[in-house]
Amino acid sequence: MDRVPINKVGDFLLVSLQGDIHDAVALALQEDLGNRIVSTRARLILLDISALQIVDSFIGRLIGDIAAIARLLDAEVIVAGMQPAVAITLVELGLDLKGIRTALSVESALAMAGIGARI
Amino acid sequence: MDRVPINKVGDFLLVSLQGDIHDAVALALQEDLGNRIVSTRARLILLDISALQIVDSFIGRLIGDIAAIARLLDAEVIVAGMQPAVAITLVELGLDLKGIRTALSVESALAMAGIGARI
Amino acid sequence: MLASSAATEAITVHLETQGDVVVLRHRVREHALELGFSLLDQTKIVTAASELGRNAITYGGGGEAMIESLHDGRRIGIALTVTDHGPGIADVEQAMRPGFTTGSGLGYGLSGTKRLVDEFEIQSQVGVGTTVRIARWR
Amino acid sequence: MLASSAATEAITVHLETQGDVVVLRHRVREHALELGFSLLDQTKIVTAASELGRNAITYGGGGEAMIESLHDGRRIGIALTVTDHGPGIADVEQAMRPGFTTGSGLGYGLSGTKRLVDEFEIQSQVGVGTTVRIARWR
Ligand SMILES: Nc1ncnc2c1ncn2[C@@H]1O[C@H](COP(=O)(O)OP(=O)(O)O)[C@@H](O)[C@H]1O
Ligand SMILES: Nc1ncnc2c1ncn2[C@@H]1O[C@H](COP(=O)(O)OP(=O)(O)O)[C@@H](O)[C@H]1O
Repeated sequence: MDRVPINKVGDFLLVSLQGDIHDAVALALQEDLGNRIVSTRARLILLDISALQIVDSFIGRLIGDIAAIARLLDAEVIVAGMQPAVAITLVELGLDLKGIRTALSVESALAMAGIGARI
Repeated sequence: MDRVPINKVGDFLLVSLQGDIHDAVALALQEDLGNRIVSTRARLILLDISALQIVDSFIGRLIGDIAAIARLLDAEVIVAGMQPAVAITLVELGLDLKGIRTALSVESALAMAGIGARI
Repeated sequence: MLASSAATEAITVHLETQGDVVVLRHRVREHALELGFSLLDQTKIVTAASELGRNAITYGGGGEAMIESLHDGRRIGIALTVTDHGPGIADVEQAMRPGFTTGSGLGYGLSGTKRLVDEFEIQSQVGVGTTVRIARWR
Repeated sequence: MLASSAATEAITVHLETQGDVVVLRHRVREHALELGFSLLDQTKIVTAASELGRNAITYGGGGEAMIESLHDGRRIGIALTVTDHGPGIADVEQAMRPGFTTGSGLGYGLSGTKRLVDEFEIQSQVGVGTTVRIARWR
């Protein structure tokens, strides 16, 4: 089974969602991420979704669940790089990822988090 | 088909809703605005509705969708210039644009965003 | 029947395209203005007209609207009747519920319109069409 | 029946595993691209396909999808029909309600898909299966 890699960069975790994420991959990602948040004490997770051409309700739910898990472990998720067509479609679908921080790109997420200099 | 113009002023986008916005115009506006947010990296969109004599549930939904799309792209919408009669009617209709920032005018929106001086 | 009585001067607006809703809004506003309605009342009536006109086109496949002045001896009012020959509404009570939509709307059109006016009457028959009549007194 | 007419060139995708949803998404995107749909329209159509394909597998135990080009003289469109022979849906109206799910989803698949397309038709019979047909015009 494929696993989504989780990279520690500076003092945050970078997760890049790509291609096709099946149920099992999604579950494994949640588990891995939970463990990595605890083991690295990272407070910030950048979820780079710039490579996703669509976000359906399954992926929408995964993003929401990841954010909720992170919050329970005292970390925050910033979703970075959503394509405009994806944003429009997601809103029309009825999902708006309310309460989740977003950034145009990984770089602007870093600037937002005030940690650009620290990497 | 008409398109609603989106103007970059300083580092924000100014969109002025006027007259009669059909379905196709509304859809095109969402698309254009999504693209412009990404291409200009604007963080603030001023939606000037001072020219609207009414806001029905169709336009109410458009405003809500625009705000949600902007948020997914890390920008914020301030709805400026709503006429008092429109505000009262909107609430009676059952819509209250919850979670969307409003300002009495474009100028006060700029002051609110603390960017009056930068234009 | 609505409580409103004796109508004079009816204006009819055909509803086929979204542009016709614009015409309807203008006609209703003119009429309300002439009848001496306040700006707030005009805004409410025009908003209600916009909701009903749009529904007739979106769901009813087009129809027509009739704008009337009302005088019942004591009061002056405006009435709007929007009719279509579309599919009708199977469950009117459900359609009236705030937030209920079968389309991509917000589902506040009918319930909201009812709140904006003094009188609201809806008649709908599946396969025959829908008529909504609203009135507001000055 | 949907309003859409005269279809040509149908492509069929079998749906059994989650990987088949990936194939479906690719086929639908290719087709939409060929038909000249904008990036935004492609995104909406592929998202809708993903929702229906996933439902057919998750709830319907697998099935198949047919992608068609539509031409009605004036307009070009794309249609997708997703069929399964699963348990069917007892209360379709309930299943269509935003937020309703019997699984672990968000319950926005069907209602959201409907909002993403121009035409949406669902037929389901308990013990027989479910067919959803959607179309979007350019
Ligand atoms: N003229 C009509 N003909 C058929 N159905 C209608 C008509 N007007 C309203 N409806 C039905 O009632 C529902 C609720 O209407 P409404 O409250 O105006 O909300 P919305 O327009 O946002 O869907 C519509 O989604 C539609 O199913
Ligand atoms: N093909 C299908 N066969 C049987 N039931 C289905 C099918 N598609 C959807 N459903 C039912 O409808 C419900 C709502 O579906 P949907 O709106 O896609 O949300 P979700 O997939 O998040 O549950 C599902 O939970 C399921 O009970």
